[in-house]
Amino acid sequence: MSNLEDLYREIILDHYRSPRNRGELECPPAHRIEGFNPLCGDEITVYVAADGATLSDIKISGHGCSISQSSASLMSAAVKGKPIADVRATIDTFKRLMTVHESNLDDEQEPEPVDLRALGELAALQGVVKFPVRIKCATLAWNTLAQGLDELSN
Amino acid sequence: MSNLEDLYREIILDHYRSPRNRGELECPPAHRIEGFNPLCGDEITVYVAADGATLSDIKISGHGCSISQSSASLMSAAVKGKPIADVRATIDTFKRLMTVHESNLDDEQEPEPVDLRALGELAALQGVVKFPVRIKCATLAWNTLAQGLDELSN
Amino acid sequence: MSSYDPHRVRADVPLLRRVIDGHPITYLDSASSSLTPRPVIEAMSRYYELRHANVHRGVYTTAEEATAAYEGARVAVGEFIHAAHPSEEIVFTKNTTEGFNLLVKSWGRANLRSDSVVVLTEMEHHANLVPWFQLREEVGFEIRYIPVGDDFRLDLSNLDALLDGASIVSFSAMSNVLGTKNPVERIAAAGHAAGALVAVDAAQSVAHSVTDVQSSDVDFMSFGAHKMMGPTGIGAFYAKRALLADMPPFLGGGGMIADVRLDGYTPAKGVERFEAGTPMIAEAVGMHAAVRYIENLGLAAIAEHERALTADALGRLRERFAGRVRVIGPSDVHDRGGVLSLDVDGIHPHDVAQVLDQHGVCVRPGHHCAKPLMRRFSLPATARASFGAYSLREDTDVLLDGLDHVIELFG
Amino acid sequence: MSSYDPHRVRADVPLLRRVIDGHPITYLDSASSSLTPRPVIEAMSRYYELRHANVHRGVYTTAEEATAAYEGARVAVGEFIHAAHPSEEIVFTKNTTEGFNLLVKSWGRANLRSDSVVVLTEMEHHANLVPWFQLREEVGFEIRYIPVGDDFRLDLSNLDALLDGASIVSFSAMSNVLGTKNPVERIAAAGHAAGALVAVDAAQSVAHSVTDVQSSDVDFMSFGAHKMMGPTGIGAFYAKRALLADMPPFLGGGGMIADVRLDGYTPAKGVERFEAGTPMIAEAVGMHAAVRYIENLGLAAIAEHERALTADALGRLRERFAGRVRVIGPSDVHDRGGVLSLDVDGIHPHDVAQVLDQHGVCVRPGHHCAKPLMRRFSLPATARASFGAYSLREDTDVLLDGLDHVIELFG
Ligand SMILES: Cc1ncc(COP(=O)(O)O)c(C=O)c1O
Ligand SMILES: Cc1ncc(COP(=O)(O)O)c(C=O)c1O
Repeated sequence: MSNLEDLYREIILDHYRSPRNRGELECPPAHRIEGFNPLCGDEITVYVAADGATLSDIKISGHGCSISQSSASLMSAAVKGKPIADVRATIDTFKRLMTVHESNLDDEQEPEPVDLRALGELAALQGVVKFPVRIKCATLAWNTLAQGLDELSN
Repeated sequence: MSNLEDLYREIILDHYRSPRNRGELECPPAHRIEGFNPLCGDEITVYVAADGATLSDIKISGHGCSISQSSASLMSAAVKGKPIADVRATIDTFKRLMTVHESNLDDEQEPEPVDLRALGELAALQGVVKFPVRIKCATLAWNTLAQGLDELSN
Repeated sequence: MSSYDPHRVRADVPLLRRVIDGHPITYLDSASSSLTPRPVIEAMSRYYELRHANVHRGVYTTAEEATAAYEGARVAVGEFIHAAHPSEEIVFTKNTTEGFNLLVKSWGRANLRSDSVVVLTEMEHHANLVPWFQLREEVGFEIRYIPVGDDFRLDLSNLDALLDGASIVSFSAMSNVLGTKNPVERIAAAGHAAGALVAVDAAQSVAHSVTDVQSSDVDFMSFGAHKMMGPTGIGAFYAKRALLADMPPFLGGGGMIADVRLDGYTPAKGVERFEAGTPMIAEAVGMHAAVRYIENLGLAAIAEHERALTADALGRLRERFAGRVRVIGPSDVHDRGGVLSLDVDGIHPHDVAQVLDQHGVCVRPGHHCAKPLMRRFSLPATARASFGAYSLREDTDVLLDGLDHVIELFG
Repeated sequence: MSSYDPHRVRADVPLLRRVIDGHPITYLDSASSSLTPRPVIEAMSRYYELRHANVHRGVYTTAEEATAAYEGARVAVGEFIHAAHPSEEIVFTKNTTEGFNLLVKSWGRANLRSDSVVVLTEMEHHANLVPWFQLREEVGFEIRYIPVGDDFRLDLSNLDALLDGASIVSFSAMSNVLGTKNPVERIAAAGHAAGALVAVDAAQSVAHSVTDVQSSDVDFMSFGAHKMMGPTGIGAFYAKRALLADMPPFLGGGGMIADVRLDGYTPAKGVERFEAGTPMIAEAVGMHAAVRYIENLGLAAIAEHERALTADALGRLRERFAGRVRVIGPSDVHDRGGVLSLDVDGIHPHDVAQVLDQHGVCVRPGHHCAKPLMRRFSLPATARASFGAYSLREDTDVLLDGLDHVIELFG
């Protein structure tokens, strides 16, 4: 059994209590994507605006637990103003961080070790992998953003 | 566990080896009713002819195990030429004989004791109740005949 | 005074000896699935050890025994809900949900037209919603909902108008979110008066109070074993004999046929028409053992015990967390079961449950498969604590201390 | 030489210690249902004793453990048949039969039209016939049958013509009546060449030889745990990931949804779309244990053991009962499993089985849910003896002595 402290790090509680980039963007020009976690009822709406190859703005609304909310807030801070290619790379890295545990269930190849330094504040979420049911909370915003990027590029 | 001798009495083996009233009747005037036992694949066809209130003739064809065949043969001998009301009574008595065991499974009221003497040779089939799966073999012909009498009276 | 002793039940439930993170387990999730007493576990083990065989088609000794055990379970389950013809009115399903699929896709598909009306309630579990939606996509009938009032009870003031022209009214005897017990007899009578058939979701009620399909005049009922101290993988669907006789087959395969030819098939006549393939034999044995176990405890005694626990918990939650913890459900124990959906002061139920886990407390966060009801009360989710026959006042103590910690951490 | 020792398996199977009417049990009905070894029984008991909880929606420890156990079982079952994506291609069903209903009523209803063609065989179990008949009543497509030759094998001489225009070919890997093993790879390749999808009924084969859905390129497969030393009440349906993704829901209810509103619902995306309601959790744990048990024995070793038993029994039946006992199935062990359907000299199989029961011998009389095949050979029924991993040459000794008694009594 892991400790609550692994899950509820101070940074996480901080982003939960004071979420960054909360709100909406006008669509169009921005793009609006909804994400659901059917298991716990979490709902998130991600608004993204692109300026050429840059993710120029992002806003988040919706509701959910401290993990899904803080992960969305941390994500918004990490990707805003970044080149879309880098955002995709960050999404990949983050999702690899979150699949370490799930891979025990499956026979897919071991993921490469994740470079935690590259993740900055996001690394605070690594404790989530010790709580398998919460992984879906942490990845909700990320999957929603990934879907948004796919739609943007279509 | 009951003995095979309870099931395969000499009379039963005799009716199995030399079935009475085997064959078909022309329809119409006779009536033809088919019975199935889906569990074991037994199939029986009963031909009945009525003359007023009398079951004037009966023939049996089909195939099945020694119990279903001998029961059909014993039945045909017991009912041929009898008033239809008496035939119905015999059917009832026989089916009561066969439900003694099944009633243990259900909460329906205890059946009245069956008068074995009234059944004559048919009483040889009473050992069947000790072999619950075989009850359906023994009653196949009787259920088919009962259905035939219902159709006759419609 | 009842001599009911939950400690005797606890002694029978091995899982209650688990220690979670240094804390003895405090199991408050019986509405989701109940814990299994040793006699149920052992009945299934003994079945596999002594008499396992496929049913219905064997003449050898263990096949006869397995068949008798399976059919005996059917009768016991039928008697448990006071069916008039226990051996002919119970179909074994894999869970409550399959029972509703059977109802909708057999009875519903045969009887509903585009101008038909089906009446449900706003507090239904998805099991009694989605199958109707699936058939509506095909057939196109109207669904009306009996509304839920702000007192967390069905608002029956318009019942007759809602039932006007309805073919069926299908509703839960007890809500798995609110704990509300609905007036089955009253709704059944109104339904029949309007010419509708009456289906009841008894998943939450069947292990907590007496069920009598005859006295309450219910036409169809579905419930599952795993919420009644029985095994997973089995439930029961009840239909009045005359209604069952007219229902077309549901799933197809072996065991449900009278004949099969290359050009078609003839379905079997009785309950077996609805049991395609090898049934849940060991599970039926386990469900039978669970029925016996509950009957030995006594449903009235269980109901009384849980009512006392619920009254105590409602009172203490109010005293200790006034304003900070809201119970989403009736505030008194009148027509109410031991299900307490908690809304903790803006703290997400997921987080509530996570912190409680560290205290060994098992509660369930989420929408509890009743999303329309959650929307009705503008809640994404609740943290639900629920009692069973083995629950104690002390379980509430641990829950309340855990809630203090939750509020301290996130408040 | 294999070091396979059936006596070690027997030591694990409690039921083999039963004494019937003074005789130790001679279990020859594994094709109907296999006996359950202690590790499987104990895995389920331990699950109920230590970690039972509802899956998927809980954050507390035992709910996480139960979920991990359930999803772990899915992966193990997927790996067992060499699925490319074990966690995404296995749907748990209640039995083999439900798997075919899922295939027909989800994939079939979405893809078949009145001018479609479905190819089956004359040796199919009702599980792979009746669901197609049910959908045909609604949709009206053509069903063609690959015929069975007098050598009790599929007659593939016209295969390409039969497959012409077909949407799917669905057939059993091994007949539960004849013991015939069909050439899965060959039929799959011909099916795909004709543009048809390929579904395999692996109920009889999966516990007796290696199954590899990738190397044999099968699109859909169904099988059940109770014929592979696992529990009743659970089976597995396999579909290639890309095909599963496009299949509409089957049963509706909790757990299979992404969202539910009063006016409709959105189904979930993955395997859970096909698992409505609380799943068979303990049963999945048991099926996992059975997979491990069989893998430890080694499928190649089991196959070799059963082949030797079958060759011996075929030879001795021929020698001792020449003309009086006919085996309805291939006369040699090439592409053939350990299922021996006996036709005893005009004596009804029901009577054969009844007399054998007095010797403690368990064989199954009947049409074995393959009525069209029985008609093909003008037989109402057979008495079927079948081998499992725990069977011995001595079992055949007792069977043969019993047959002597049968012939003596009725001959
Ligand atoms: C070839 C075959 N298919 C399907 C089935 C059906 O399996 P179940 O009864 O477990 O659904 C069986 C066994 O009865 C079988 O032998
Ligand atoms: C009221 C109600 N109906 C139906 C169900 C569905 O039961 P199951 O998941 O066993 O099918 C549940 C429990 O989840 C319930 O609480």
